[in-house]
Amino acid sequence: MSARFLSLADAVAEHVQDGDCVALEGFTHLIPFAAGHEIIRQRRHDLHLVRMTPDLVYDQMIGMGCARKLTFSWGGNPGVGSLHRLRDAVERRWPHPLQLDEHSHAGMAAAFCAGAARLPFGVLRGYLDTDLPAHNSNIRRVQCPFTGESLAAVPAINPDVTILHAQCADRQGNVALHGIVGAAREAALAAKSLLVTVEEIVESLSPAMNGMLLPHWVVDAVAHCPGGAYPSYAQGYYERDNAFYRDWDAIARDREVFLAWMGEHVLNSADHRGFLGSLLERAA
Amino acid sequence: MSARFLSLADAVAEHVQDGDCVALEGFTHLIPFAAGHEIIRQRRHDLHLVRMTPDLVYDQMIGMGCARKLTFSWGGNPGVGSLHRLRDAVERRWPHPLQLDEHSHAGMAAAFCAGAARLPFGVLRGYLDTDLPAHNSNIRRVQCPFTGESLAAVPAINPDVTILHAQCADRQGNVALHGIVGAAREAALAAKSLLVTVEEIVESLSPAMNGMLLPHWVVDAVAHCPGGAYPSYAQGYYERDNAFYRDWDAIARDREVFLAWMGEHVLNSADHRGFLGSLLERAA
Amino acid sequence: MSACTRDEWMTIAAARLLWDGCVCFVGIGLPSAACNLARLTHAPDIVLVYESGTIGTRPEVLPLSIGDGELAQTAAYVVPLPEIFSYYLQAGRVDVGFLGAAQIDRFGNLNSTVIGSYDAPETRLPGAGGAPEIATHARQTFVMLKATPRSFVERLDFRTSAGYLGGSGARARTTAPGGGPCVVISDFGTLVPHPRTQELQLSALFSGVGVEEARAAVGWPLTLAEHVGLIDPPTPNELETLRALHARTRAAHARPMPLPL
Amino acid sequence: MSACTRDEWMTIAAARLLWDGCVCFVGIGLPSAACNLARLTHAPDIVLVYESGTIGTRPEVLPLSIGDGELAQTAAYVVPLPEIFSYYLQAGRVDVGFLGAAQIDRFGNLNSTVIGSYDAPETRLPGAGGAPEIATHARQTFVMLKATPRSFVERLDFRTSAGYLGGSGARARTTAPGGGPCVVISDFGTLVPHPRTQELQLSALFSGVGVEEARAAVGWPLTLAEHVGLIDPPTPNELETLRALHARTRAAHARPMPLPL
Repeated sequence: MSARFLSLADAVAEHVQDGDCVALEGFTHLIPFAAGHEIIRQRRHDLHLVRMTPDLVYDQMIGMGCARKLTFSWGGNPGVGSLHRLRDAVERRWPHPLQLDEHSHAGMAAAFCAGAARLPFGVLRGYLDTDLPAHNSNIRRVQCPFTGESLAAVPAINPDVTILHAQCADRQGNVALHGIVGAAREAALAAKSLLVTVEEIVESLSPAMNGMLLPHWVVDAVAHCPGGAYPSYAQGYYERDNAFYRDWDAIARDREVFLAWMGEHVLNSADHRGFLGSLLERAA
Repeated sequence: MSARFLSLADAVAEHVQDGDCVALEGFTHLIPFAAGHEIIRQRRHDLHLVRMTPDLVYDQMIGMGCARKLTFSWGGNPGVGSLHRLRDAVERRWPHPLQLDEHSHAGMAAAFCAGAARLPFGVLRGYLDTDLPAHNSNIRRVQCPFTGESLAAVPAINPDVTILHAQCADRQGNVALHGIVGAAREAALAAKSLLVTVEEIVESLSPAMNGMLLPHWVVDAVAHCPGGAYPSYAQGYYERDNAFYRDWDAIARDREVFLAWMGEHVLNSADHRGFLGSLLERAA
Repeated sequence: MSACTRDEWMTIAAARLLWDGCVCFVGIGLPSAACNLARLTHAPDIVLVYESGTIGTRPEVLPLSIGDGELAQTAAYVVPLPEIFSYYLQAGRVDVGFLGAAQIDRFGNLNSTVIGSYDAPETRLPGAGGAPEIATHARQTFVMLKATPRSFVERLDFRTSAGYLGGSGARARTTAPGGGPCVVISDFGTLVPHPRTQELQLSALFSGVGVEEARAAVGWPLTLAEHVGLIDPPTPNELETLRALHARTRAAHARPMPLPL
Repeated sequence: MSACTRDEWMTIAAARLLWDGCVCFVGIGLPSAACNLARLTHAPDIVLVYESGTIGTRPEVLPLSIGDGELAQTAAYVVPLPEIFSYYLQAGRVDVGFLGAAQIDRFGNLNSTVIGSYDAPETRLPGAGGAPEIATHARQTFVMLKATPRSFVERLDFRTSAGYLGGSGARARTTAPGGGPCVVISDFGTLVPHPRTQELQLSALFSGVGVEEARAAVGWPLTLAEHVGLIDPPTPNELETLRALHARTRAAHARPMPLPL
C-alpha cells in the first residue's frame, strides 16, 4: 500500500478520530504545528496525546480541550519556562482533568523503539531510585534470564496515528527528513497509521543511502504544507522563531488571552497558510 | 580518550590477545580481511570469534587454528557454497574442535544491540518453533511484565575487541562508513576495544549529519590499510572480487592446498600490501 | 530461443506469483532472480528488501551476495541490519518472504542447518541466517527448492524454520503472526498446503512433467490438490527478460576486479 | 569591563571544572553556556553531546532549545534520540552529565517534577527529561542550581533523579554505574559531597561571599568541607569570551524570523 496525497484537512479528518492515541513527534525540530492546529480546528477531543517534549502545540491542544491523557517525558517551553495551559490542566483541571503517563526521555525512547519493533515492552537501565515508578504503573521491572539482574521495563507505544513534519516527499510518497530527528522514525514505524506533512513535494529524492527515509509503503498520507513546522523549524528551509516561543509565555498565562488568540489565529483561519497570514497581519 | 594511529601489526599486537572474544564485523561489505590475516600472521589462538556471516576470512582463521569458539548466524561462502574449513572443523574437528554458539540473524542483531546499549540481554519475537534453542542455552525466554507474553531472549554480545574496516578516518580518528553497514555500528559500540582499518585518512570529514560515524572517542585504534577489505569490497573505493570467492571453494576444499595457499600468500607476506602483491605475482 | 531450463521455468513461475507493489524480503539465488524478473516484467513497483538492509532495491544485475554494492547503489534507502529485522520484518511490514532450504517436510518446515545430528553432523550447512524470523513474520512465505534425493523428506534432520509444524492448525495455535508457506516452487511444479491439514499437495505441474516425476521427487506419499493445474510455459518476453538479466549478471561478475593496490 | 554577575561567575566556575577531551552530556541554559565557554577557552577538544542527538557540537551561539538547528549544523554527527540514550549514555560513554533542577537535597538528590504532591501539585514542573538516566549513568554529574528560598531543601517534594540517596554509601549499594554528583555549583560557591557520608558540604566560595550567605541559602544545616576554598574571580579572557558568546547569542536570537509564507 502506498502513500496517498491529501490536503491536511482531509488527512486529519480521515486519520484522527476522537479518542485516538495520537503522537505528533519531532524533538524540538520539525514539530507538526500545522497538523496540531488542524486537529484543533476539527474539534477533536478525548485524545490520548503522546510526545516526548510536549511544547507549544500540545499546550494549545490541551488548552483547547482536545486531550484526555498525556504520555510525555518533558513538558516545558524550551528555553523559556512553563507550558501554562498544561499546568492549568494538571494543577487546576482546566478545561478538564488531564491524566498523566509520565516517563523519562530514555524510557519513552525505549517505548517507541519497542513499538516500532512490535515488541510488547522495552528494557532500559533506568528510573533507578526515582519516585516516577511509584506514580506510574507503566514503569515495571523485568529480570534478565541470563544474569538475573532486574531492569526497568516500559510498555511499547503504538499510537493509532503518528503525525510528523518532514522536509520532502517524492511523488511516490517516500518521505525524507534530516537534521535532529529525535524519535521521529520510531514513532512513525510504531503507529498504526502515519501521516506526514512536508515542506516540499519533489519529482524524486536523491538517493538516501544511509540517510533517513520513510519508505512510501509505510506512509499512509502525505499533505503538502509549506511552513508546517512553524514556529519550530525545518532544517534547510527556515529557522525557529524564538520570539514566538518567548511571546507564547504571556499569551498562555491567561485563559482568556489564550482563547482569544486561538480564536483569532487558529480557529478563524482556514488552514496553515491562513494561520501564517493572520500572524503577518498582526505584525503589520 | 581519542583514537591512536597505529600500523595494523601494532594495533593487532596491542588489541588482540589469545583467548579474546573478537568480532570482525561487516555484512558482506567492508570485511576486515587485512586485520584477519594479521591475526593469523601473529598466530593468535584460542579466540572466540563472533560474526553474523563468517565468510572467507573466518574460514581462513578457523583453518589456521585461531579459533576455539564461533558465535554466528550464517556460515557460508555467499553465492558460492560451503566454507570448507569451517565444515572441516565442525564435522571432523580439524585442526581442532570448534564450539558453536549458533543464532539467527535477528537473534544476533538483538544481541549486538543489547551489547551496544550495555543491557544484559536482547529481546525478539524469534526462534519460534525451531530446533535452535534446544542446541543453544544462549537462547532463552523472557516474559513481558505487562502482557505476560513469552518472548525470545539472547545474551548481549560484548566482544573484547571489535575490528571493522571503513572508508575513512580524519586526523582525530573519527571514522566514517557508508553503504551496507550491517551490524557494524552495534558491534563497534558493544566492544571493550575498537580497532578500525580504513581505506584513507583525510584532513577532515565532511559533516556527517545523519550519516554514520564512529566518533573518535569511541575508537581505540585506527590503522591506515588501503584495500583492507579485499576480496570483499569498499563502497566508493573498489568492488568485490567475485572470482576470488569462487576460486576459494577449490582452495579450501583440501587441507594441504589450503595450508600451502595460506603459507604462500598470508604467512609469507609481511602485511596486506604484501598479500595483495603476492596475488598479483601469481596472476602474472 | 532455446527451450527453457527447469531453473528458468521455476524462476518464471515464482515471478508470476508476485504482485505489483508487494513488499518482498528476498534471498540470494533463485528468489532474487524471480523477484527481479517480476520487477522487470509485470510488477515494476514491487518493493525488494534484502536482509543486508537495502530497501526498494532495483539492481541492474543480480547480486552474487546479499551485500553486493549494486544493492546499496540502487536502493531507495539502506538501513542498519538490526532495523531491517526489528522495524520491518518483525513489525509485520513484509508481504512475502522467500525462503530456500536443504530440506523441506510435508508441512513446509525447513532445514538449512545440518544433515545428520547437530553435534556430529554428516554435513554442516550454512545455518539459519534470516530464515527463522522470515518464516515467523512474513505475511506469507514462498519456498523455492529443487528436487534432489534428499530435499523433500519424510523427516527433517533439524528444524531451522517453522512451516505448519505438525499441520491441522498447529501453526495457528502458536504466536507466529505470519501465515506460513503458501506455495513451494520446485523444478517439477508447485505444492500448496491443504486447506485443513496443511499437508503440501501437488497443485500444478510444468507442462510436460507427469505426476509420477513429482511423486518420485518427494519423500512422502504425495497427494494431489483438488485441482492440479498446468503452469504455462514461459512467454518469449519472460524468457528474454530473464536471460538478458542473467547475461548482464554473468558479464558483470566476469569483469576482472583489479587488485586495490 | 563591568563587574561580573553571579550568573557569569557560576558559569565560569563550572567551565573551569571541565577538562579538555572530556565527553559532556549538556543541558540547555547555564550548563550549555559553561560547556561552550570551556570549549572556547581551555578545553578546545571537549566533546559536547546534547540529548537531541547532536554529538561533537561546536555551536557559534548558544542554543535556546535543545533542538536548535545550530547544534545539528555544527555537530560531527547527529543520531536518533534513542541511540544517544542507549548507545552513548547508558553504555557509559559520558564523562560528565550536567544537571539542573528545581530542588536539591543534602545528598544531591534532585526534583524537577512537582512542588507539592504529585496528584494535586502546587506547581507542576516540566518533568524528568533526560535527568534520571544522566544521574544514573554519567561517570560523574555536575549540578548547577541557583539559590532560591525553595531550591536547597531539607526534603524534596519528589525525587526525579538520584544523587546519593540517604548517603553513607547508599548509592554505591545500588546498580547505578555512575559516580553521582561530584560538585554542585551555585551562585554563592560550590558544594561537594563528604567523602564518607556524601552529605553536601560547602567546598568553596566566590570571593566576597561569606559563609553566612551560603548558610542562609541552604535549607539544611550546612557544614563546611575540611578546606573551604576561594573561587578566583573571572579572568578578563574568561569574562570577555563569555560575554562575546552571550552577545552573539542575543543578536542571533533577536534576528527576526520571516514567516515561512
